[in-house]
Amino acid sequence: MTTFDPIIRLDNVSKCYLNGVLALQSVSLTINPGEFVFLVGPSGSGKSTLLRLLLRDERVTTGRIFVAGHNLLRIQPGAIPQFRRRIGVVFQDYKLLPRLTAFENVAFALRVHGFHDARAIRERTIAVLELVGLRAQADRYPATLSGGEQQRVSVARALVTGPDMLLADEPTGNLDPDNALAIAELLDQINTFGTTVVVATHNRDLVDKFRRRVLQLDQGKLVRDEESGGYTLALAATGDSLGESTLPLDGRRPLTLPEGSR
Amino acid sequence: MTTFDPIIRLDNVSKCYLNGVLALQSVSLTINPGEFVFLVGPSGSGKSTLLRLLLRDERVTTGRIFVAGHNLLRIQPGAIPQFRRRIGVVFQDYKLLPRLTAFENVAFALRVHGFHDARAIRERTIAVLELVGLRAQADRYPATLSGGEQQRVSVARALVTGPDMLLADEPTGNLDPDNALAIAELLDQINTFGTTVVVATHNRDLVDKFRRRVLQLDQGKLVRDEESGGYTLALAATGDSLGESTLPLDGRRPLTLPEGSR
Amino acid sequence: MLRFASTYALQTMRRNALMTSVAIGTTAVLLLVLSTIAVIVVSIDAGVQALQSRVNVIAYLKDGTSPAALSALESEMRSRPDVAVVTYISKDEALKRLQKQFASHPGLLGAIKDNPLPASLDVRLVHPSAATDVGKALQAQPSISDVIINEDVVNRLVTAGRFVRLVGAVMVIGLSVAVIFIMTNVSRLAIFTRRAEIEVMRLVGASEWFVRWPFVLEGALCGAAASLSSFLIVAAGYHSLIPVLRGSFAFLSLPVDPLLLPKLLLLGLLIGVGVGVLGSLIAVRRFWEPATS
Amino acid sequence: MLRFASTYALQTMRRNALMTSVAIGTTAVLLLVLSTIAVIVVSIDAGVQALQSRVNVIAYLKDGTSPAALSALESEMRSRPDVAVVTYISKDEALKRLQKQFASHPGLLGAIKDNPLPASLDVRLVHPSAATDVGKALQAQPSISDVIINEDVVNRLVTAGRFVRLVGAVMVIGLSVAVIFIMTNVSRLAIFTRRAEIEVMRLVGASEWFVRWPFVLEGALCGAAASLSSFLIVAAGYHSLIPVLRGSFAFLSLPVDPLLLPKLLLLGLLIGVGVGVLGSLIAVRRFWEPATS
Ligand SMILES: Nc1ncnc2c1ncn2[C@@H]1O[C@H](COP(=O)(O)OP(=O)(O)OP(=O)(O)O)[C@@H](O)[C@H]1O
Ligand SMILES: Nc1ncnc2c1ncn2[C@@H]1O[C@H](COP(=O)(O)OP(=O)(O)OP(=O)(O)O)[C@@H](O)[C@H]1O
Ligand SMILES: [Mg+2]
Ligand SMILES: [Mg+2]
Repeated sequence: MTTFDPIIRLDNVSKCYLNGVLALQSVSLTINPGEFVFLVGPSGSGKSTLLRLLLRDERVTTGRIFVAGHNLLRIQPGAIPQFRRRIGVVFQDYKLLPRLTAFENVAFALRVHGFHDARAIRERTIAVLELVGLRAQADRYPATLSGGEQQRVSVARALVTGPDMLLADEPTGNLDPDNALAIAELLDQINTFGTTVVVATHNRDLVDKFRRRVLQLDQGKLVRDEESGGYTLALAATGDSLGESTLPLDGRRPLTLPEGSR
Repeated sequence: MTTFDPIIRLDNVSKCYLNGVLALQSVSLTINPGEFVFLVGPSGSGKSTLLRLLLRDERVTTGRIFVAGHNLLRIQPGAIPQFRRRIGVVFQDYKLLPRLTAFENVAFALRVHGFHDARAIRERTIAVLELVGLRAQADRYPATLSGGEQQRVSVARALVTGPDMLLADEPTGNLDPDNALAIAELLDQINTFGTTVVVATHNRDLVDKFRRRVLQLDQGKLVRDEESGGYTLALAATGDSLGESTLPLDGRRPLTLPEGSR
Repeated sequence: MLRFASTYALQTMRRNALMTSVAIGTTAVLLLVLSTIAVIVVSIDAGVQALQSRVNVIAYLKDGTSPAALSALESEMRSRPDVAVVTYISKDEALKRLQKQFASHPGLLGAIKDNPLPASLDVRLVHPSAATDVGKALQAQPSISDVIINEDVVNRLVTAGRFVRLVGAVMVIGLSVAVIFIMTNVSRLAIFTRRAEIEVMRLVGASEWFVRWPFVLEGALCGAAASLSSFLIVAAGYHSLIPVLRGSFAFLSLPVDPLLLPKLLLLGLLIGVGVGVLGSLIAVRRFWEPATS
Repeated sequence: MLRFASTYALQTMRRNALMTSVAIGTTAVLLLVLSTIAVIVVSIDAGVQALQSRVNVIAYLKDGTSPAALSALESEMRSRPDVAVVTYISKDEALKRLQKQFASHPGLLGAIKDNPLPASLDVRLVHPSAATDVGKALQAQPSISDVIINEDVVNRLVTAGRFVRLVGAVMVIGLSVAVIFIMTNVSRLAIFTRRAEIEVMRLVGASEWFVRWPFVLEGALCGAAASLSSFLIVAAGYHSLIPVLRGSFAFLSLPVDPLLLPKLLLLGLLIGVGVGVLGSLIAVRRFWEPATS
């Protein structure tokens, strides 16, 4: 991989899940090294699917996909772990190891990367936990952390190895505005150090505040690719520019449930 | 329970988890039947803990707690299921049954409530799934739904039984603004039909838009109880009124990770 | 509620095929081992019993016992519960037998004249342990001159019988305990993997039995499936192997208890379904209300 | 990497005490059953072998065989590999034995004069199946008049020996298969409950072996713990029970293989650790890259 090539390139990518759901349709895009991209779109529009494809967690159904110099259709199974180690990921459902403490979960990523020196691991892990405000919770198991705390552990794990590329799926969904902003600033800061960052998010405030490149998906199609964009298209700032809402409630249908007989 | 008594009353409630974390400290509050309450506060401030106490999922450590006419310190274990059936809950981590489809998950709540008639169950379930925009996903398993879709199944399950009281823990965390608004309007609508609603949320837009009663927690203490409040205290509209951020990043400390030796 | 429980149980069994197959497979194999060993032990025990029934007491009659006294004695012996068969051996018969025994040394018995051998009663016993009693009873008869009990054989057979019984019982009981222990563990493990499910149900307001029923039904269904399939294998093996074994090892004279297979089926169902149901009950209880109890 | 793997394995074993105890308990009980039955089978087999070594061939010597010819014959027999012991029984000795046998009928042998009984060689065999061979060899000797083989006893013992061997082997092999099947299933189930964990590891970029090592170590540790504890129980039971059994069932003359216990330990470790390791390997492989394979 030369640094001038795009770090991510999708050519006409479609993804059809086993159950027949067409989650992505003919998506083409390129992302250059060092970019910071927001991925937006309504619930179920395919954001997580796109991130899963980038991590080679799922395979594309048709089309071509290149990430960090690898053709992900051709990559050898044995090369996948090595490939994934270059990517830090914040999962929408956190994916923490339940039998490891917050500290151990973060340190785990370093172990996977081949770090051995216990003191170095400890220092680095603690430093990153401190960055996400969880120094005090280091020795707690995920089950005893609040939703937002678990989310921040997941962020810490993604950051700790200093990856080339960071994929974050809704990393602030369970965070209050202040914490969300702090996490976003952390991602921004990491981006200024050269890491490519792709953030799938519903957080309108963040997208509008940071004004970075915005990719918008709708029902699996890429409907917008805007430099320095806001959460919604600049022309029409109101909600309905996003296309019709997926909920029928917008018509203010009165809530009348059929009465079930006991 | 007479309808004029508060449906929720906490007297000096503290909650200390087994690992010694003091999640709530001397919280006293009353909520009357038919109220709509937003519960806000930074990550880890005790919102989920409070909701868990209301559901008698956890027990208070000190203080007294009355919900829907029950003294939750004295309630017989055998009476708890009956008590819980009066409450609809949207969990922060959804808590869907993995081996049941979306439809079956929602119908499950009706079964638990003693509904037998398959046709009535079917109609009611489909109607509620339609309300949350998941009619098309009815026969899919949770693992094949997007984050936001799972969250809406959880909402549908909480609504379907027409509970006296609805507890929703971050019900819009994984939803885009439009869907989030639609869900909030659904909760609002249910509230107008008489259900008491308590929503723990980080969604500033929703709180500010609906202007209902706001309870604010900070580090386990109830720091605000305001009628028609906004997400932040009216006096100081900027972020820092929430107390200092839990993240040290606010000082813009440069991101320098100690280098681990491989 | 039961209808829903059965629907739910069948659904989760189908949707969680791995766990279902592991549970049924493990249980079936355990029951298979248990019933095979039970069949072997029962057969060996039956063989030893058959050998034991050949133990006899020989009573020599005084020369000149009247036929009336003889038949009175015979019928008295036959009426005893511990006596199986009574055979009269006349003096001629006794000599013939002795001659046959020494057929290879014709010179030895050539010298015998006047047949010195007494007539005798050959009394077969139901169980060798009765030998002393029967011997005493015979000795007390006026027409009996002498009683021979082959103490050595009797003792050996009694001991061997006791040994086989003991080892067999230890094996079957020990194995049953082991089988139940393992089945309970497997069902604990299976339900442990579903504690989150139980937790969700209880949070949604399901009563304890609402949660339990599907698990109990699943336990019962898996147990029944396992015991039936292990029974079919044992029955097939029994029917195809026993004739072969009886052919090759004819002298062991393996007898058949016609109720053996039905008994096995019952035992298997009892253990399979019983442990399936109880295991589920206990395991669900264990995860019920974890926060409070 | 191994250091981390062992730390991780020990940690998760401790933090997941239920699963660890179920895995160790199940394996230990299975190995306990297996080794107990193996010990029983081996002991019974040894008992039958001991009985078999008492099988003998009697060769009657022609009257007037010279002592030189006799001792040549004796030493020839002794040098055969299938012969265990050779005993000479003189004419006087033979008569004494016969008299003793008929002690209860003094009249019977009183008539005998001139001792018609021949001298004989009592040849004990290593294994009853050699009876025909040895018999033929003796028959071919000029000084032998007659050879007696107790065909019935020989056949019964050979058949019984074969039967015990067959049933024993079937039991031990069948049981080993069952034990391995169940252990594999339990480890599949245990790892199945942790597939989410494996999935997370692979998504974070762990290589296949990085994920496998902790599971393999866990399997090995559980297997070792289980086989050691089951061995200790068997060894204790063996040492406390065998003297009692040998006391009560002396005639069975249960012999002891001094290497029996070490062999058992080895077998247990082999199965316990082997299946633990292999089961983990296979089960992890099964959940590796589920999306692609
Ligand atoms: N594993 C799967 N199998 C089948 N269909 C799936 C799977 N995962 C997602 N889907 C479907 O694919 C579509 C896109 O899902 P995806 O998770 O990518 O949405 P998303 O944009 O991340 O939504 P959200 O904002 O709610 O997380 C949805 O309709 C979803 O139901
Ligand atoms: N089961 C538990 N055992 C021990 N401590 C816990 C447990 N659950 C939560 N905590 C701790 O209690 C405090 C309050 O947690 P809680 O989940 O109530 O926060 P929250 O307000 O819901 O946060 P969030 O917005 O991040 O979900 C946190 O410090 C958390 O780490
Ligand atoms: Mg998503
Ligand atoms: Mg919470």
